[in-house]
Amino acid sequence: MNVGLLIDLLLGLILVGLAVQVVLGRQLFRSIVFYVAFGLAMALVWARLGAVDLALADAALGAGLTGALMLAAFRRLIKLDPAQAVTSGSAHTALALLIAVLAAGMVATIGLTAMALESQPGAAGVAVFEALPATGLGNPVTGVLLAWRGFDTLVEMVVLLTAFLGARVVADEGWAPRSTVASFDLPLLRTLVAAIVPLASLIALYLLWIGSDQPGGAFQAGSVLAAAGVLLLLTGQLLPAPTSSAWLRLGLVLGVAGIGLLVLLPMLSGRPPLAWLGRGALLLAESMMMVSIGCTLTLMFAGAPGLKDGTR
Amino acid sequence: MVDLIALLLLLSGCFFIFAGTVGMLRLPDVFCRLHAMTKADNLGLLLICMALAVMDGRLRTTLLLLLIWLLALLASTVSAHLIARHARGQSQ
Amino acid sequence: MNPAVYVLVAAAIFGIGLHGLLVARHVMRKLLALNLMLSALFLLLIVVPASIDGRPDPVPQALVLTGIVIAVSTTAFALALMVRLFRRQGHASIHPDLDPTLIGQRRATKRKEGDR
Amino acid sequence: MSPTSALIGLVFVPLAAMLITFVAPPRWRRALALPAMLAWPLLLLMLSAEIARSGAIGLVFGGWMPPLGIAWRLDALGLILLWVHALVGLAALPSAWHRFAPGTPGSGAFWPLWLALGSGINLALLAADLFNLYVALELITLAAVALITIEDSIAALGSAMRYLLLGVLGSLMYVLGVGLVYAETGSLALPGPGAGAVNATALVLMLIGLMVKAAIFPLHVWLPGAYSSAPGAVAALLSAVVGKVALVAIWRIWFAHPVPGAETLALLLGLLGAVAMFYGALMAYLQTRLKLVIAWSSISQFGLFLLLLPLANTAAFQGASFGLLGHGLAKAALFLAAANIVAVLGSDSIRHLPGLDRRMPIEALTLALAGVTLIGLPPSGGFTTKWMLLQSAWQQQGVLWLLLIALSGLVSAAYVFRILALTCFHPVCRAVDRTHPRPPLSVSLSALFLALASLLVGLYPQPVLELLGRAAPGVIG
Repeated sequence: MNVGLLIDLLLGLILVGLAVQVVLGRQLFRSIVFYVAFGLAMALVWARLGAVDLALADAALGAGLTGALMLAAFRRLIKLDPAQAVTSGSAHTALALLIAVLAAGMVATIGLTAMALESQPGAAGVAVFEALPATGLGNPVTGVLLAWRGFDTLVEMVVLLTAFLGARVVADEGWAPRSTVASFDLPLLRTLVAAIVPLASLIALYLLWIGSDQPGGAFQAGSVLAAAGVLLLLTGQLLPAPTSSAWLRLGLVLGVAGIGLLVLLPMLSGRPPLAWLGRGALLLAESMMMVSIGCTLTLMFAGAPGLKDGTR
Repeated sequence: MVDLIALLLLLSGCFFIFAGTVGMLRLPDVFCRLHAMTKADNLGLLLICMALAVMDGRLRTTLLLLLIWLLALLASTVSAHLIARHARGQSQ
Repeated sequence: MNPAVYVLVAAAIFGIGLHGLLVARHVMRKLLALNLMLSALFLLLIVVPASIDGRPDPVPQALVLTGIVIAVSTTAFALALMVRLFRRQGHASIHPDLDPTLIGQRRATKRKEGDR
Repeated sequence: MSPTSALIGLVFVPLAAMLITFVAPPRWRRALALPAMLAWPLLLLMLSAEIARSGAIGLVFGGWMPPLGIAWRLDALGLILLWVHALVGLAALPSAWHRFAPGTPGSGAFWPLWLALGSGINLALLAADLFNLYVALELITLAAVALITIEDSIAALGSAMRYLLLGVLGSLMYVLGVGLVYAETGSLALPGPGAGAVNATALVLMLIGLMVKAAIFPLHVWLPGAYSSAPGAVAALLSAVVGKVALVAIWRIWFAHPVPGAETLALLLGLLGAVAMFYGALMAYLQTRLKLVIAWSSISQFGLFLLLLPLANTAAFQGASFGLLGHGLAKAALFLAAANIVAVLGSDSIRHLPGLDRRMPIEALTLALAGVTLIGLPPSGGFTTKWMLLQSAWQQQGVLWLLLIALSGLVSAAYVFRILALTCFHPVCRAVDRTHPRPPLSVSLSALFLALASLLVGLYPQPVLELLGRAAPGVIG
């Protein structure tokens, strides 16, 4: 038995085991924690599959920020009504189990059949590798995301903004959560923040910069920024504010605007929309997206329309 | 030779992490568990990072691995401290 | 790397997630289950297409990256909505008698009209 | 301005307005949203002229031909729904203007969300790419759910949550199908490579996902609650356009991916449509609230539109596409009128309807006119649809379909006349204990305008049908 297969099997077993824990765990809190662990294991799988961009994105977004958002929401439920928050009646029926097993079987069959059918690689993927040298980009995924399928990414940024707006609609105004961690007021925490936040910003910029040639890019960088924002919120250096400034709102729309310009600007010179503007323009649009993603996710975690300085 | 050193470092790293995990699962209360987790795991991580650095051999990789270890150290210190504080608050 | 293993793993996670979605009442559990199913989907999207000269196809990777961001956005909004729902109705599940259109639940409808 | 710029404008004008309204202080947002809403129909006029001349407009982003890049394509089918969108958007404007005045709850978020929804709908109708369609549908779902939650009732929040969860499940199935299509053909373009390239499983998965979004029986469970608890303007747009966008996507994907065994599948889907038609009508008849009657009627009408799949010829395509127009306008009129009725009577329970013809004559007239379209009586837009579908069934000797289409009018008549009998022909004028201020006249008249339009399109359908007839080969092959 070769080592590669063994690693694949081990990773697969870990993933399935964690998924079972997420679904079957008695306590909701445990399920959330296991979900975060699942996300991290997923990142390992992506790395194993050679999709390093996805490993970075899933570790930061899928596991880290989703987990933080879930824990924050859970905490809000607990604050509102500790008893009801964790009551989770479930209807374990044989039918549900049967449906789930059938669905799993179906997906397995579909997947294996599709894999057996498929022998020649995807036409679009081959075209990407052919077109890549002309752009001077080293990372084909960045090319697909920002050049060839850049319009999808534009809409994706709009989806993020829309989700933020939706979260504003349903948010409880005037209820700013206080961080318990912040109330400890430890010197240690301040050291942590002083070390991590500049480093995180540096890492974000680094990810953004290398994203054109190596795994990385606006989404990974933005989520690292958001993680720094979450840390600042947790330690009370940033506080949720009841109103937002126009500057902050500008920061939130910057990403959509950036990639929107990438689409529209070529039209000014009579070229088709989204025609190639060069690496510099791409990097500019990506840095605007990074700022937006960081701001939006931080605000979503804060559950507030704006932020204020908590150190004063 | 290099491979042998790396293997030794790797194995000892794995041993410490394993010991830490056993400690977390078997020890009676939060403080003992934290003790086992943080001490043993940080040492284990350091050994594994060293093994990787030896295997790769480049200075850049070594420095990056060192940075990773320091960050993990920082994170585990602060989170262990917070957990301990929280546990003390609960028990009082 | 053995893609067939990951197809089976994805199928198992899909089933587990679907089971969770079907049996859970708590909205957050439903969200967790949905996110598991999404992960399974993403895994399939990457594993099933053939690789190009040993390199993974970049197009599905970009699609999955888009999918991850959309999933995170949707989850974040759904969580905020769940907190609001919890605040308004006192529990975090979507009750069947919330559906005002089922026959045989006229009483619930009438009661709600009385509240207005 | 070139047609390409107009296409881009259709998506980018609302998008830019969304960003501007979002950054601007809340009290300016309503006024800033207005120019975008008004610019829309102008762009459409220009595009209509171009479509009438050349049949279809295409756009390839960056000049990268598919499968590498993304393409857009606007044909007569998309154009019809874009017009419904523009008209309903305009007609819903007075209602939204009044309801979401600066300072009212939810008004700050409403305008950017409304524009995001508009942008998403336009994009979904233009996209000729399976994944581009997916992101557009996600944008639509999220914006629609957020707009429903502006109505902060338990029913609205719960329905919105159910809509969101099912919507995510639906897109999951859809993307799984898209992934299979990519694995098999290496392309995401729509229409994709020719016959036999795609496995039936991929098609079925995509259809299931889209059927959730279009609320086609039996995947309709989210619809009645969501439509009936949304604010009036939002319900109008949801019922008139949002479901139909997914329906159009179903048609397009179905005819773009000919698979082995398609006849059996089409027959099954047609029968599903027939069941939906009767079940929806029955449920509509049984409801005790006006908005729920209208919502269930949508489920019934969507069953009729599904019959295009088995019928699959030019006449059926013309009829079904024309139906999008008539039905969309009528549904929006009904929801706007129902919102006014709720505003005045404090409830939309049908027990309060008697005497409505005297208390709110414009709304009563709107209900009656839109009802005529729903039943499909001549000369309404609904009649043209049924007539074309009947013709198509007749050409193909499909006795079963002939019978079903004829009966569908009858069952719609049952629930429409029940409402009308209560509204207009009930002897008692039920005294209503609570009297609320009337909404402004413009809100009532805009609903009436839509109802009239849904009726009038049936008077002179020839040019539209002709345009659709020319577009038919591009869609149904």
